Amino acid sequence: MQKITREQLIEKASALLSNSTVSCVLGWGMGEFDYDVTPTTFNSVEELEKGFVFSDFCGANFSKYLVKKAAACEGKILVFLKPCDTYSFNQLLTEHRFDREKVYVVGIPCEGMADINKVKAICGEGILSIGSKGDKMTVTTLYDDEPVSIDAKEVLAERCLNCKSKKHVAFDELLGDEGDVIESNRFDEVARLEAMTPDERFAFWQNELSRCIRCNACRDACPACTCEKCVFDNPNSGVENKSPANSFEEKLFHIIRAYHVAGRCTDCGECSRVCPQNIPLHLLNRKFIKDINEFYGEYQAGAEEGQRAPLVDYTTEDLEPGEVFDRRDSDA
Amino acid sequence: MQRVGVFVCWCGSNIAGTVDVKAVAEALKSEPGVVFSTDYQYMCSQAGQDMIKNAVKEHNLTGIVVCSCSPRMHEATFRKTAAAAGLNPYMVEIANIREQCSWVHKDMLSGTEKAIILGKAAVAKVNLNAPLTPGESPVTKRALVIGGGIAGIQTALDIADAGFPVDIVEKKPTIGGKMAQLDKTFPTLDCAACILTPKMVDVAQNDKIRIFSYSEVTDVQGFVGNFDVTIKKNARYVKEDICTGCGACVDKCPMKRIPNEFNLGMDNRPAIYIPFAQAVPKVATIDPNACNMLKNGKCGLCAKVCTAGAIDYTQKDEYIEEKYGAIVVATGFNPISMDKFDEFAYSQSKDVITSLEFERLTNAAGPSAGKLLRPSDGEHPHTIVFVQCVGSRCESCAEKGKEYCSKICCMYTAKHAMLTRDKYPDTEVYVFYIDVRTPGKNFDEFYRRAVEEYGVKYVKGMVGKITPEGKKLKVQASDLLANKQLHIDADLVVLAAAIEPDKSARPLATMLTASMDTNDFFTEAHPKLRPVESPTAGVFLSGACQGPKDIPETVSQAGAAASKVIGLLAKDKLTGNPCVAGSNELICNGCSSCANVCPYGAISYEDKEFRMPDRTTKVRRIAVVNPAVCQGCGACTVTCPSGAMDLKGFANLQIMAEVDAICK
Amino acid sequence: MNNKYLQEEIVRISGVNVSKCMRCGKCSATCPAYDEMEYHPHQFVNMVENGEIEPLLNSESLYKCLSCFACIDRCPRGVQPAKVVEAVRLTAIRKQGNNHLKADDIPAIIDDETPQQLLVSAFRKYTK
Amino acid sequence: MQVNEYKPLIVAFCCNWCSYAGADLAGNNRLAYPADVKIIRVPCSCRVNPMFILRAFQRGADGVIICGCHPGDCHYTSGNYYTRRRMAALFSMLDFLGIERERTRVEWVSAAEGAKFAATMNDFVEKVTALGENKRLEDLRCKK
Amino acid sequence: MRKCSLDKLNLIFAEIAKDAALYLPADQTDGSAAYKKWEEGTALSDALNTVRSPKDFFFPQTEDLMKFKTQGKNIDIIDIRTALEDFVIFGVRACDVKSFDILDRVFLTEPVDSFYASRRSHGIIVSMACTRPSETCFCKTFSIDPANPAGDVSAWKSETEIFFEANTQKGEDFLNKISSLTEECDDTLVATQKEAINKIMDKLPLKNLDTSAFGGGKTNELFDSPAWAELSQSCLGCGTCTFVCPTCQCYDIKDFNTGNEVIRFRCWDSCMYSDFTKMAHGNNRLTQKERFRQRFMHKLVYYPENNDGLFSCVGCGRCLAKCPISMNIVKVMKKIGGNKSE
Repeated sequence: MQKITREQLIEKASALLSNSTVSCVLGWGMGEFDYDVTPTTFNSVEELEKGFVFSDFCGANFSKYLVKKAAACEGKILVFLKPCDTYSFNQLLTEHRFDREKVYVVGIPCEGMADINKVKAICGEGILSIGSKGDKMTVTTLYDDEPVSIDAKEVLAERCLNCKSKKHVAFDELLGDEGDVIESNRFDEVARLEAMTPDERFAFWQNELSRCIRCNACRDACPACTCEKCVFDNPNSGVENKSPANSFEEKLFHIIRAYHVAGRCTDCGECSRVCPQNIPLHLLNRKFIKDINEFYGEYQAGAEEGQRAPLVDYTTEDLEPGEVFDRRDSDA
Repeated sequence: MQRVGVFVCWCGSNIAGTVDVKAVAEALKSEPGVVFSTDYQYMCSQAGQDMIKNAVKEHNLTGIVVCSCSPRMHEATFRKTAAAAGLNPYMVEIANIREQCSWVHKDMLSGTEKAIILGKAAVAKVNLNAPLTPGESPVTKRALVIGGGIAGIQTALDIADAGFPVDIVEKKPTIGGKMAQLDKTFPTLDCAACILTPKMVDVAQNDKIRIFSYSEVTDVQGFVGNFDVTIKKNARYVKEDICTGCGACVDKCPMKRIPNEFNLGMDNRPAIYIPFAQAVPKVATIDPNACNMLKNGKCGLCAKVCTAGAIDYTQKDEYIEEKYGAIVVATGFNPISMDKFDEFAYSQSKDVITSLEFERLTNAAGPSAGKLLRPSDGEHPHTIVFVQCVGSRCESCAEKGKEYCSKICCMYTAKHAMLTRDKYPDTEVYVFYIDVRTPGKNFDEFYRRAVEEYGVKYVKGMVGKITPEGKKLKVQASDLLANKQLHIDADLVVLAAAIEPDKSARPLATMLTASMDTNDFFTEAHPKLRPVESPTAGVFLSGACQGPKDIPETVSQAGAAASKVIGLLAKDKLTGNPCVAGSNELICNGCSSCANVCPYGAISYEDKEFRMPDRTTKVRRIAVVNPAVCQGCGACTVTCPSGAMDLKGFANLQIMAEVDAICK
Repeated sequence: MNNKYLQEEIVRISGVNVSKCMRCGKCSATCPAYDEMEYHPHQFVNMVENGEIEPLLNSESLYKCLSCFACIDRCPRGVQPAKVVEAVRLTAIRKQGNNHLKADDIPAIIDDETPQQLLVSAFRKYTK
Repeated sequence: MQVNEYKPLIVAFCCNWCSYAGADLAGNNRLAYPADVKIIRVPCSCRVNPMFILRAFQRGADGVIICGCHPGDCHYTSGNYYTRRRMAALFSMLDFLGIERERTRVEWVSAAEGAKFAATMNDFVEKVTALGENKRLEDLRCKK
Repeated sequence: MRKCSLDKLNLIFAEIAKDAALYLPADQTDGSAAYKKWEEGTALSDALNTVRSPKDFFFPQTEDLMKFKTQGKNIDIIDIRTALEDFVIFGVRACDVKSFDILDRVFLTEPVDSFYASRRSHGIIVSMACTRPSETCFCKTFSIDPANPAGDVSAWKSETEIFFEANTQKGEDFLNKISSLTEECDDTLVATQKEAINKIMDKLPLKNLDTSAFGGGKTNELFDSPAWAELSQSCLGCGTCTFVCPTCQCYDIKDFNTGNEVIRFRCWDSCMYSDFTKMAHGNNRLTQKERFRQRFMHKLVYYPENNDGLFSCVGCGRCLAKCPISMNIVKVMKKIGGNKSE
């Protein structure tokens, strides 16, 4: 489904390595299967040729890696960023989390990434290979004699179905065609929950969050969660917590996680992508984004470097906390 | 673990009437850390305080909990008691069991129960208290005044009078500001120059005052008592210390047709100029955009005629770094641009002028040597229309006007109308007003005199439009009281333009981390009680930079600001509030969120090298709180996602301990 | 005299906050039809604010306003007197019974001669 | 007929300069409100971390109210403006999770508003009492 | 061997649930499966396996150990252990059954973990053969036969019927309890199913993954391999792999002060976490590389060294499916083990 090819990316990376613009490349490394791609640093053209892949399963947002890798790389590091990744990139720059001068950004177009869970929901377990051609994916499995052809749109990840932008907001160079900010329906699901009764909402989240195993994947993959030490890991914070002993602690962790990134979250969707329990964590973040948009005016974190996040800003005319509900009730 | 002593006060029957104080003392005995617990009739009495002191010695107490009245009442008292007993005063916590318990609850049972809980919370907190010492910082005994108008001049003189050195930074070639451009001053009608220029001379002659004219502040670092300021002295191509102000160069300069800013462009000046006769410093300045010598190296006439040899075409901008203990902002105001008010035809007719232009037209040193003549043809105007509130109180025209009342226009318009009628009784003078606002000593009397003694025609209503027609200005207006529309053929129209803060104020506010309102007026620390202080410690406000003001008000505020500065500079050291924020550098992300919410600019960032656990080193950006500037609000602590930022005296763990104690 | 219902109706139709008026009279000062009017633009605003609607409804002034919108442009408080005048006019029209135009009525009116603009304006006027 | 009358536990965070003083004034004027309200003094309402609020609920509070200076009157100029945004966002999130919205409140009480303080507390206690025990944000381990 | 028709499975569940809590994989709202306590209406999931492993039953994520209560200045220690009920875990896959052996060797050797032991003794395991293994399965590498799952009772499910065979006395008793609902049968159908499973096993992409490079005594050889740095470079340091792993058994002991008492409890910990086994002197594994290495060296070298060559991985494939960056034990074995494992 992707319009840009592995070969184009390798060619670009090789050129930048060869003319010493960059000394290493952050890209996608080949896995055991066609879908288990690992973020990998490549140091030479040979390594790229051997291990670099690009496919519909290259969803990982590389921005956060730059916090560690930009400093560790001797020269500049080349990073391939999809449009949504560039928002995180800007947000991290706004927060001074790495040195822009150490990074060379090649913006690449993205047609939306696939969700392997959706592929498996259609094709079942036992996937041997996944090929992609145009809008179709060809899946061979252990249990089907013939390869199964599926519509690539059908297996798009949730975040890509609700893609907010095909436009790169930060780059040194672009490959392929530049897109635009998109009118998405990403808040529909939040609105659906808002329309429920409190009891229904409570039941919904109780069910979702009860699956949480506190593996911290959501936090550790989140490009906004780059704290040197998370409050939940810090024995001196007073709220250190390693596992959810009960439903209160499940809620506490996820409320605070979302609150700490409120106004900073770019809605990249990594939290939900990596959740082993498929908890729709992005809905918590989106709730904050939707509220901020409605209360304080449209705000897209990471749209520009140096923006002031809404929760570290104010106007004298802001609405009162009590009016939050009056507003919504009158809307309803 | 602390050794905590608990002291429960009866406050006579004030507390003991509703709270079983003995039961409270008894219950708190078994709280963690408590080694001593007692009760007494009046804890704040000398006997009560002695009881605390003795207990500290006898039981080796490290912390004290007093269950008594509000800490707003006696926290200071008990802190002193603790200090007298050799304890750190911040090892005292008060449980407010009077105002917030015994006085609001009737029932002994619930009152006692609540008092115990409040006591437990105080014990829980004091267990986590640490001795705090207020930080001290030295005070640089020099003040900076930014702006050399009447506000800046008065402030500087008052500070210098008290014996402290002051520097004035003025961006124009001379001090004097707007007042220097005025003709007469209301309500006494004495001439502005007569009362201002002696003050300007005082400034020039005062050896405590330095004037940096034709200069700007380009950088401010540091904090109250310790500001580091960079001042850019623009090249004026004339050696200030040599120039005698004789004016020979001005006479000889061949580039004579440069619009004269001092007369608002109504006449011309040469490329080398002295703004006005009484300028301070009385030094010539070369306008680099007009001077042929500077532009293409052809001319050099001024250098030839200067017998003192003061001309220096190679002069460069100079940067001066100076330390100050206090900064006074006196950046003043400007009339807003009239260009967008098409209905008043300001851009179409030379005979529609602003009030400030009117001041120059009637000033003896002005372009018409004090004769009121029409700018278009130099004829004497017979019908003059004054329009008030042009751009003021204008809510729907944000792009051209101001929502607020400019305050000074009613009075100066009355002054203009009166003076016109006084000097030229043959003129007909109309003043169109929405409201006449003249509160102030002798102000309303002044306005009434204009009407009653001088026959100025005040019309309630606004001018709708002005159309130049031939030599006349057709003024269409409404008289709301007579309920009719007026059509006046005027010779001259004077617009009372709204005033706005000087454009240099906004970038300056950013440098000073001083807050501004949406109109770019500086915000005062408290609208009623601290009107001349900015919320940023060490920054003071003088004059119209804080809001529209007339001269008497400006001068009194200037004096007030000066007295605040003197109070600050009189101190050798500043003692801070010890309850300040501090960042744990090991877990600080350097993300700048805290600095964004800090109202005082107390947080800065530095790159620091850390030794990592694996023995590598890493340079990380970290936040540093300046304890002398921090006021301890705690906004930063909540915005910090990693919890690196905490507040002494109200630490995260302390507040959570209180929550826990209350909720258990 | 004071007609609360009509007052609210006019405020609703015009969408104008009449209490923002600070009596500067710039609307009347600027009005080209001033001399033709019994009640002037600022009076429209003030009378609506005071609920004195009947005299306005019965005044010729209603139809003297040219809708040039100079008053709207010049009003320093954003009161929009011309909209108030228009709302009073609509109220007068309603009183005569010729009030609402329905979308269903439109097809019957359409012919090749009638400009679309007219229909749109009529629809705007008769459906508020 | 209720045998054991339900008493809610209310934690009130009050800023030192306005609301805590307002609470003191309520005391000075002997304006009664239920003893269920326990006040914690903070320098400014902006010192209240959402974590403190959740902590209070965890430990058994049935309602949490934050009181600060009126907007524009903050002793620290802007603290309560941040409080206003933070709490608007947090309360909306709690509501999103199905937590009863009446359990949390922000109220501006000046040092002169002793009567408002007492009235606010009476009203808040009444509303929370009507809701009953906090079940949705409780931590069973902390129940007695 | 006994069998019954699938129609009657619900009756069997009801019968079991009469005097023991019955847990079985059931579908969740998100489409994955998890062990749920059976109640009328709960259906056995068709999913290959649950996201969370059944180790929770014996080694739950959090488990209270004791309580302290202060009375004045005295501290009372309260033993909170209570008698456990019997419970049945139904439908455990062969890999997960094997994981219990691995946990047993940790918790049941001296000093015996009484909490674990108590839960273990009250649990009955009914395993289930895998008819449709996934590409991520590599249990065979560790000599586990998904066609012949161990446990107290082994079960095989066909389209229409379910077959049971007891492996232990506990299992015999269990089958007796439901004997009225089952009937005796021969193993012909089961044998056919086993054969089919074996055929699929031979087609699995990871069938050749081998362990010869690993095992006790390989520490020196593998510890300093430069490959660790490369493999661990993108590790986020989250705990997903350890928390979904059926054999990870590390825990932390913590105190929770409720305000009235202190609860001492243990909870899962992850060697991937930066503060794992943090001691007074600091951390003993300072970088993610070391923490990452620890996890795999433990599974593939240290554990077998101490446990007669038994690897502490069962090839269930959970970490392959769930790692946010798709780094996993298979990639480690191939890289560190060199060409030998290809």
